[in-house]
Order: sequence, then C-alpha cells, then structure tokens
Amino acid sequence: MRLQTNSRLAAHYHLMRRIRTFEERVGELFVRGQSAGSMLHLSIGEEAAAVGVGSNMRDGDTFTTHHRGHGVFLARGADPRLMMAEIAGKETGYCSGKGGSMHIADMKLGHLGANAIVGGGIPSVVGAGLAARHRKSDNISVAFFGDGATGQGILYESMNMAALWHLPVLFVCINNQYGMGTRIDNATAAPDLHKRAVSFGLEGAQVDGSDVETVAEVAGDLISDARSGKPGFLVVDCYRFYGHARMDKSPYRDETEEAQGRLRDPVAKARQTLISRGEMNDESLDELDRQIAAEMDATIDFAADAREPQLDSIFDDVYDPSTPPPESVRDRLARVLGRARQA
Amino acid sequence: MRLQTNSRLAAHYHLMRRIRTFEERVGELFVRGQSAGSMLHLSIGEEAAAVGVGSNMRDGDTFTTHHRGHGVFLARGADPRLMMAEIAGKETGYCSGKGGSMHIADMKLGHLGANAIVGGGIPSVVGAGLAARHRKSDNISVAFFGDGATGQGILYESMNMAALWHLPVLFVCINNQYGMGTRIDNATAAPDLHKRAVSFGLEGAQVDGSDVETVAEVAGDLISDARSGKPGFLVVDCYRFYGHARMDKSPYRDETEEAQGRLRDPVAKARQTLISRGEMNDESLDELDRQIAAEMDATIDFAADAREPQLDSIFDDVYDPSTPPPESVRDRLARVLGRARQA
Amino acid sequence: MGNTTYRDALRKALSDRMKADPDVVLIGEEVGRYGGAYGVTKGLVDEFGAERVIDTPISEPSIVGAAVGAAMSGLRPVAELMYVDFIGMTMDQLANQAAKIRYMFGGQIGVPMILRTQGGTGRSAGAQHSQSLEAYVMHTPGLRLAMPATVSDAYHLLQQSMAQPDPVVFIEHKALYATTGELDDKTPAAPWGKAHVPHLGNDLVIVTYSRQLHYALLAAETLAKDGIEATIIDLRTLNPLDIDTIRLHVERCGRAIVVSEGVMTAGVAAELAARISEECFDFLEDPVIRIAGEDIPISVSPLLETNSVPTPDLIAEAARMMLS
Amino acid sequence: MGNTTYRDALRKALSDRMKADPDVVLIGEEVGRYGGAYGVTKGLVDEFGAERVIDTPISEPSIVGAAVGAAMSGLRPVAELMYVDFIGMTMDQLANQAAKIRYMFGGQIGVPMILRTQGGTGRSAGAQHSQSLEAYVMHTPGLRLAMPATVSDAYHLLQQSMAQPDPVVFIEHKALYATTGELDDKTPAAPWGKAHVPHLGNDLVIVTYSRQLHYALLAAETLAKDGIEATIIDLRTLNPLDIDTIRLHVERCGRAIVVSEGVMTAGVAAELAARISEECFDFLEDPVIRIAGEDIPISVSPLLETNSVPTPDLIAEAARMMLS
Ligand SMILES: Cc1ncc(C[n+]2csc(CCOP(=O)(O)OP(=O)(O)O)c2C)c(N)n1
Ligand SMILES: Cc1ncc(C[n+]2csc(CCOP(=O)(O)OP(=O)(O)O)c2C)c(N)n1
Ligand SMILES: [Mg+2]
Ligand SMILES: [Mg+2]
Repeated sequence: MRLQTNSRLAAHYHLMRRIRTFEERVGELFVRGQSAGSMLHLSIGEEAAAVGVGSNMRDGDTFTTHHRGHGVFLARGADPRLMMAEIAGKETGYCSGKGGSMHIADMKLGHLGANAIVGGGIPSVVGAGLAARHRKSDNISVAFFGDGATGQGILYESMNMAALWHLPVLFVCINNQYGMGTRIDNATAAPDLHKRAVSFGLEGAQVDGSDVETVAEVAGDLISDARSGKPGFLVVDCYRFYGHARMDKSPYRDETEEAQGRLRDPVAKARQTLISRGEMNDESLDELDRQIAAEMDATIDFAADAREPQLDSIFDDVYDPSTPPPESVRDRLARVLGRARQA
Repeated sequence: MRLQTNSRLAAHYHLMRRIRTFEERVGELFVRGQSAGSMLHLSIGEEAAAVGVGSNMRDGDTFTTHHRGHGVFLARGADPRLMMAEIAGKETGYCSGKGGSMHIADMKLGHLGANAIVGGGIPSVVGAGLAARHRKSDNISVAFFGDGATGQGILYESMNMAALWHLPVLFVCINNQYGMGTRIDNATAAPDLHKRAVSFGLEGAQVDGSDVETVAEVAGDLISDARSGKPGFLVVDCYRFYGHARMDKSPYRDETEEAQGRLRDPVAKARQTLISRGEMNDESLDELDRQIAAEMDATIDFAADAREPQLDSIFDDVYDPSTPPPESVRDRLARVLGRARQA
Repeated sequence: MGNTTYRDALRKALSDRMKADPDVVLIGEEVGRYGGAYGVTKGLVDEFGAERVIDTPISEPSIVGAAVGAAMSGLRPVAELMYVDFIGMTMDQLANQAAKIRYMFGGQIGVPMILRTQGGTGRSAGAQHSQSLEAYVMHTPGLRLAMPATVSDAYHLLQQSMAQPDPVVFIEHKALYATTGELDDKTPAAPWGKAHVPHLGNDLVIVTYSRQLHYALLAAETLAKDGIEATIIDLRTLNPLDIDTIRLHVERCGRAIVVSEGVMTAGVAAELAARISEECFDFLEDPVIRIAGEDIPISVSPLLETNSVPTPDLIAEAARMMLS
Repeated sequence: MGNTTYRDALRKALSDRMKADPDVVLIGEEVGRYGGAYGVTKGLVDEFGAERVIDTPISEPSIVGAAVGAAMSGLRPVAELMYVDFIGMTMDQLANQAAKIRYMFGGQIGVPMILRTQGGTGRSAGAQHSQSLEAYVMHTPGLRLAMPATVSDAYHLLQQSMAQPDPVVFIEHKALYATTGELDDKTPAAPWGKAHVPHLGNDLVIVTYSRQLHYALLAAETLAKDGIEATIIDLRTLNPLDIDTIRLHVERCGRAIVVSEGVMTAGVAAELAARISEECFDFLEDPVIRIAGEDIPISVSPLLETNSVPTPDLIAEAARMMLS
C-alpha cells in the first residue's frame, strides 16, 4: 500500500502527483523525439481541477476534455502507459496511434474524447445528458475546457440547452488565465466567467484551483445538483505553469507573474497540508513520489518500445468495419489505368 | 404638413403608422400573388422597437437587421416603394430584385443588410464598430435581431468583442416572445435576456415595447453611451401579432394569449396618448392615417408595375464588375462540345 | 397507397423506426408542436412525447453537437437542420467531430446519428435558403450522404439511414415534399448504396439524384420524341456511390451527362464527371457533360431563381447537342 | 534576397501593404504580441499598433463576421484563422455572408476582406489540425481562393489578394513556412489569376498548387531520369482558375495528372480533372489521373500521416504508369 493514510486529501495528493509526474514525462518523451509531433499541452498547475472534479464522478459518468486533458483522464482512471503510447502515436495507445495527445478517448472509462477544437467537445455533454435522462440513469456528463473556450459561442448554446432541459451536466472551465498568449483580461471585459452561466440559468461557482479540497467540495455539490437535473458551471482558477505547448516559452508573460503563478501549486499545497496535519511526513511523501516516478518512467519506455500502427490500418475505421473501406489513391490509379499493380 | 404637432411622440406615431401600414400592404402584395415567395415576416406589433431605437440614430450610423426588418429600415428612412419592389423581386427594388424581403440593404442609408440567417448580421456591427473607431468618427452600429437569435452562440462572441474593445455598438433584441412556434420560455430557462449582456460587460436594459416613448428614452441613453465606447444591449419586449411568416396561422398559440398580446399595441397606445394629451385628435389622426394609407397603397402598384430583373443580369455582381462574370452552364456546354450555339 | 406524399413517407419512416427502436430521438428546431418547417414531423410529438421529439433553441452548432454526444451515448438521434443552408455553422461539429470520431479514436466507437435537412430552389427563398450544399458533405470522409428523389426512397432511404452505424446526412428537397407516389413498405427496399435506374435507353446516360431526377425524366420524355433514348440513373446515395451501376450503363452508351442542382465548380457534378471520365475513359465518345447549378448565389426573383439551376430543357438541350 | 522564407515573405506583404494603406487591419487570434501561431505576423503589432493588429478572443465565427462588417464599412480587414481546419465554424459567415453580399444586395457593395489561414499535413497535428479544406471555398461562388507554393508567391499573391475587390481566402501551407527562396519585390508580379509553369516537358502535365508543387517538382526530377519529361503547372489561384494555361499544355502533351492534398472525393482534384476532361477531351490519350488526399481523416502517427496525402513517389509512380 503506497498511502500512509486513508484521508481524502492523501488520495487526492496521490492522483495529483501522478498527473504532475506524467506530464513531466510527456515533456521528456518530446525531448527524446519520441512524441508524435509537438502539440503537447501539459496540465501542470491544473491538477486540482482534474482531481477535485474527477474524484466526485462515478462509474458510468462520462466526460469530454479539451486539448489539455491528460490530467482529467488520469484522474478518471486512465492507464498512463496507454496514454503515453497514444501520445507517441503508437499502435498500443488508447486510439491505436491515430488520435494522439489531443484526441485521447476511452469509452470504457467514459471518456468521450479530448478535442483539438477549442470548445469542440462541449455540446457532446448535452447529448450525453439527454441520453442519461432517456435511460433514467443517474449518471452525469462533464465538459472540461479552458478559459479560452469561453470565447466560443457554442458554449453558451450548450449551457442554454442544459439549463432549459434540466440536464445532468456540469461545465468545468479550467481557467489557467491564458489562451495561448492571450491573458484572460485581453480576451474579455468580464472575467467573472461563472456569472455568465448564472445568466443562462445554471448554477455557477468559482473556486481556487490551488486548493484541491475546496475544488472537490464545491464540485461535489455541483455534481450532486447535476445528478438531480440542475446543471452547473464551475470555474477553477489556476495558472498555466509552462508554455502553451511544448515549443512555447511564454515570452509574452513576465517573470514575476510566472513566479507568482507557479506559487499557486495544488500539489505543493496538498503536500504541505498533509504534513501540517500530521497525516503524512516528508519521508512517506518522498517514498510515494518515488513510486509514482518509477511508474511514470516506465510509461516512456512502454511508449518508445511500442510499434507504430501498420500502414495498412490507415483505411480502417473511417467507417464501420462492416462496410468496405475507402479505395486508396494507388489502387484507384492502378485500376483506372487498367494495369493492376504487382505487389 | 401632415402632422398637427411637432412633438416627438407625434413624429414617432407617424413613423410607426407608416410601418404598420406598409406591413399590411406587404400582406396584400402576397395575397395578390405579387410577392417573391411567401417568406415575408411582418413586424406588426414591433413598431416601437424600430422607431424608438431608429429615431435615436444619426446619419452615418449603420445597422443590420434580421429577417423581420422592414420596420427598422423604414424607421431609418427607407423609400417604401423601393422596399416593396424588392419584396416583389423586381429590378427597381433596393437590391435589383436579387435579395427580396430577407435581404434588403442600402449603403446610402447605412443599412448593412437584413439577413435570413438568424444571428447572421450580428457580428457585422462589431466590424462596423471597429471601422468607426478606426476613423475616429462618432458613429455607431446597431444590430437588430429577434429573441430567437439569443440561441445563436455568435451573439455572445460578438457581445464579448464589443465589450472588450469598447466599441460603439448597440445590440437590440426585439423580443416578440416567439421564434417561429417556440415561445421564449421554451427556448431558454433564463428569459431575462439583458442579464446575459451584463455578464459579458455590456450595459443591459429591457423595455416595454408597447410604449415608444420609453423605448426611445432608454435607447437614447444606450446610444449615447455606445457613442462613447460603452456598448449596450437593449431588449424590447413586444408581441408578434401575426404568424411567423405569411403562411403561418400560429396554431401553436392560444387565442387568449394572442388577444392579450395584441393589446400591447404601440401604435394604438401612441395614438391614445396623443389624444389624451390633446396634441392631436381623432380627426387629425385619421387624416394622417389616410395619407399614409394612400402612400402605401401606391407602393403595391409601384412594385406590381416594375419589371423583373433581366435574365442576363443573373451573372452580374457575383464578383466586382471589373472582373469577368462566371461562365454559364450553357456556354460551357456549347464550348465544350465545340459547337458554338447560334443566339 | 399510390397517393402518399414525399412528406408523409418521411414521417412514416421516422414513426416506424421510432416505434421499433426506443432509442431513436428527434432533435431540432420546431420538430415538435410546429411539426417541422415543412411539416415532416407533424404529429410525432403527440405520438412519442416531448422527451423523444425535442424542440430546441435556434442553436444549430449545438444541435449537431448534442446529436454527436447522444449518438456516442447509445441513442440514435435524428437531428434536423431546417435548411441545409445553415450547415455552414455546423460544419465543425459535423466534419471535425461526427465524421472523425470513429477514426481518431481508433475505432472504439461510431456516431450513428442522422442529420436530416432539406435544400434546393423552388420557393423564392433567396440566397440563404435555396442552396444545394451536398458537396461539402460528400467531400468529408466519414459522413454518409443520402438524397431521396422519390416517395419510395423518402421512406426506404430514411429507414436505412437510421440503421447505419455511421453518421448520415440526409438531404430532402424542398420542392418535393408535396409530390406523390406509391409507397410500398412491404417489399424489401433496394439495398443501401444501390442506384436506381428508372429509365433505360442506349444513346446516353444521365446520372443524377434528388429533384433533378424528375427533371432528367422530363428531359428523357422530350428526347424520346426526337428519337434519343436516355438511360437515367438515380444515385439515391452519394456516399456510398454506386459506381458499378454508373459504369455499366456508361460503358454501354458511351455518353454521359451528370446533373446536380449544386453549383458546378468543385461540386458533386465535378466528382461524378471526374469519376466517370476516369472509370469509363475508353468507352466515352464525348466528354462527360456537367449540368449543374450556376456558379452564382440564388436570387429571390423567380425568373432568376429558376435559371440558376438545371432545367429539363437544359438537360435535353445538352443531350441533343451531344448526339447531333 | 535569395534567402527569404515563405513566412517572412508573407509578413513583408502584410507590412508593405499596411504601410501603403492605413485601412488595412489584421484581426485574429494571437496575431499581435504572439506574432501568429506560425510566426507570420511577428513584430507587426509593434510597427502598426494594437488598433491595426487586433488580437481576438477564440471566436472564429465572429472574427470572420467582424471582418465582413469592417470590409463593408471601408476597412480592408485581413482576418486570420489559425488553422483552416476551423473553417467549419465560420462557413456561415464566409459562405452565406461574405460570399453573397455583393450579389444579394444587387451589387451595391463588395466585401474586400481576406481570410488568411494555413492548412495541410506535416506536423503530426492530427485529424483536426492537418486538413486541406480549399474545396469548400472553391465550391462557394463569390469567394476567391489563393494558395501560394513559393516564397515569391507568398509575397505577391498576398499583396494581390489584399487589392481584390472581393473576399479572398488565402491558404498557406504549414510545411512551407520555413522554406526559402528568392523574393523579388521589384519586378512586377505575374498577373492575379495566372498560373505559373516552373517546368516544361512534353510527356505529360502535372497540375497542382501549394506544397504539392514541390512534390511534383521532385517527381519531375525522378521522372527525368527515366526519360519522362513533365510540364508542371502551379495554379497559384484556384479562383480564378487559369484554364487557358492548363489547356495549352494538356493539349500539347495529351496526358494530365492533377495533384491536390485535399481529400479526393468531391475535392479540388475532382474539379480539375472534370474540367480538363471536358476542355481537352479530344487531346487526351489517357484519363486524367487524380492524385489527392486519401478519403480518410489524418492520423497523428507520422507514418500514417505521410501516407494520407500525395507523395513525390506516388506522383512519379502515376506518371510512369501512364507512360508505360
Ligand atoms: C476553434 C479553435 N480555435 C483556435 C485553436 C488554437 N488553439 C489551441 S489551444 C488555444 C488556446 C486555448 O486556451 P484555453 O481554452 O484557455 O485552454 P488552455 O490551452 O489554456 O488549456 C488555441 C487558440 C483551436 N485549437 N481551436
Ligand atoms: C440559423 C437559422 N436557423 C433557423 C432559421 C429558421 N428561422 C427563421 S426565422 C426563425 C425564428 C426566429 O425567431 P426570432 O429570432 O425571435 O425572430 P422573429 O421571427 O420572432 O422576428 C427561424 C427558426 C434561420 N433562418 N436561420
Ligand atoms: Mg487557458
Ligand atoms: Mg421572436
């Protein structure tokens, strides 16, 4: 047993640390030239949003995430090896190497998909909410997205529908203060984002994302309301510790701001709290961190060793396997020119 | 001089009556089989929105409207004959018979266009506002749209931009309680629409659309704020007296509701007020109404007598006249088959 | 039977399927009490209730997006877009989400939703309510595309669409709702993806779909008087595309006209012409001729509107020119 | 000169034009301080100020819509869409507003805006960030479409686009930004709408644009070793389309391959193939061959990504098959 205590905070610390370490390894994967591309968006600094909300969700609940969604999925039980393999574009990954970091999904764990379109996954939860209502289940569906997605009109359409139809849905805005290089106050004149939700008839709340206990508490309330058909909108205020994606060094932020922002560290805070409450000590925490580090180290090798998708899988899954795949350009060419090629 | 008094209300009555009568004639045009199609959306019952806002606008101000925009354009000085001709799809119409009722525009009067896409004309005023700011003019741009357009995400994007950039822009939501057959309370759980605007950082207000004086007063304030870079959102509450379009008999509304709704008549109310204040009497008002009726009667004949656009104008104005028009299918055919047709 | 309308056939397909499968839900603007802008869903809310016939706010992107999420969650949503002209605001949800989810997620899940909509000219509805935008859909891998021309196909194709494992865009034609025909819902329908050949001749093949089928049939009648015998192919679905049937007849006749109401450039007619030209090259006596919508917006003026899209005359004229 | 990048050429075109015309404004996500996701607008906000280089929220539909209104109000907006993949959410503003306003309003006003964006594969960016969606634009009457392949065209086409009276969609290729070439901004550019013929041969014509030009040129090199001499046409603009240049060379050579990175079905390659087949029918020895994107989404896996779109090898292979 890794944990020295059974407190909720200790469990949250564990999950958050796993996310933090996983994201650090994603960075390494990139440095090693093993990632599929450089569009890797790390959720470091946002762990409390993922864990605080995710830990209030149940089996059968579903969710969508934005492009910065590794943490949320880990909080919902993802296997980090399969995630890393997907991020590397490998066949063993969650999506057979076709999706990558921005398109991880897993139906078994209720992950209806990460999205590379800002706001693109939001209306899906309206549909999932309709389905839950239709089945008279008490499951909810949660949309996770960034502050930048509040620029997308589709969010307001979806919130309006959720409120109108009393859907078991929660909207979670992870406000890390930036959309790429644009600070929230350059993206809106009204940064109290949750107030918008209230004006559409949802419950709205804003919490300090450096404190996982508060996030979990408020999320818990909103989620139980959502289960009873009262949809909500939760803004988790936090700070994007690093650049937008791996290549971005955030030259548009000043150092003081960054230094201050990184002080809002939910992992460090949870650690301190655990110690100050006497639930764990430096030693037990270090030991836990080491175990997590080892687990996450292994994901890199797992991903690196995995094989690439086979070239002939390229035509699979455009349509259901019961129907013929699209004809390749090469086959068409050969057929059209009437000279079947020899393999 | 038609008016017996120079009061503002008398002027507003005049304008509103012209709108009312014009719309009645549009209905007649349709009955006579002279309109281009049946997608004719009458603004009867909404005259105070058009006149109350429009009369606060100036030369050089611009605006866009929705599909139910005849009244707004008349309030801004449209020639009803050219409007009617356009509605009949005739060459002499505002848009040479290509646009029709839902696509009337006139650059000279600042009408950037009616729109058959719900919400489609809204972001244009953001651009117009940017242009006004760029030129350091003190003109504003006003988007008129229905309550139904509050379902369109693009509205919130545009409001957010207007507030962020302090644009000289006003959003006017003519809330006639219905979008086609859907009453506003079936389209949202939060029918206090102006509160949404406030949550985006705009000024928001809601007024009784049966009282043109109130509308004009509130609109006046919002417009002068808009001129100084504080954009606003005005909801004018009114009632759609008739069906959605000419073919719609509103079977989805109950009679009591309709009867009540039609009591909220801004034209009748202005008339009563003029009389009760002793500014005009039944006689002078009847005389005025007769003059307007005669003017509007003439628009039907004007439209009926106008000629249809010439068939060969069909390729004009896809692109600027300095560039060649698209080749017709028939010309292509003839050319391709190598047999130039004889005209 | 015999006098069923296209509108009623569509409604019956929805209703039959909703009875058979409780997971089918309709979602769209005015699909409930209003009964649909063109009356297709009239009465269904009374039959199946407001939880299965869901009226929405005017929020097309989210209507499509909600259907995506519902389909991924086990429902069989039939979303309605009142006019295909509004597809522009939904293309992100349609093309980036619905169409790609199966592939991006490595085949974990499909998105068995339908987007029912209608298009075409015929009502003086102007530039933003008269388009034929099927090319956007046909150009998007992952989306199926069905466009019924007849009463029988209105029923059968819609039924079949609702049984597909992948997203189907189903485009009706606004000028066809009141047309009547025989609806035989007992005999099994032609298989999904199979074209129909309602008229056989040896001189040329006219390949078309949706309302233009009827124009082609009218043209064929006129042509017959001039001794020109056309084969007419109604594609029924554009994805899948029944190239075998096309090839069979074009190889036989040696001449082909493709007819589409969508604008010509980079449209469905281009795909059909390119495809026939490449597949049947050695058999062609003439270039494949495209009769399609003019490369212009549609006017509200009825005269201009009518002349913005193919007419039976123009189709016949093309055939006569080919064979002269 | 000599070592200008495509990225720098684009920036210079913007900057030169902004200097010349104070009504030119840039509007888009991260165009200001960030300098554009691909660095094209770097430094422009310092040069021209935040009132002319306008950073926006992430609101693509309204970015395009604001550009429409600004263009109608006398500005010359250059809107930026970070990825062409996001065009789906803007198609209503683009196709129903920008493209149709001149026509619907009877020629009263044009919409001289540009939508600058970039597309294509090459960065393992996955299914929603790697597409080539120019066909949607080409299929929309009223929109011009420019797609530069070279450094020189990056500059000249963008300059010309900014002088057009009608809306222009200007699509860059993400894999070209770092490519270098000579930028001659002194000699007058080729006229707008005129194709470029960088390679002449007598055996076949390869018609292409954007990055595929470079693949075609590579293929031509290989083919030359086998004694096959290709003419290469770089279309530069897809609307207007320089059919005269295409015809001239195809009639001369008798064989044509069209190459496009967009997916094949109902794409630009279909239009080009259909057009060539109809215009040059009597001169063709072989069907026009389409080498285009596979009818599938793009994978993040580099191996699958590379093989989802035409490669120099595939182009050469097609040419060899044609001439064998
Ligand atoms: C529709 C759309 N527009 C733009 C982008 C490019 N883009 C990717 S992430 C991003 C910033 C998003 O900011 P936010 O929503 O706050 O999420 P964060 O990256 O901060 O987690 C942008 C502009 C995109 N992927 N999709
Ligand atoms: C984007 C879009 N969706 C749907 C429609 C069909 N439609 C036309 S008017 C209308 C209702 C609009 O209601 P509202 O905005 O309140 O305006 P009103 O008709 O009441 O003036 C609808 C749904 C449309 N034209 N455009
Ligand atoms: Mg953010
Ligand atoms: Mg209304």
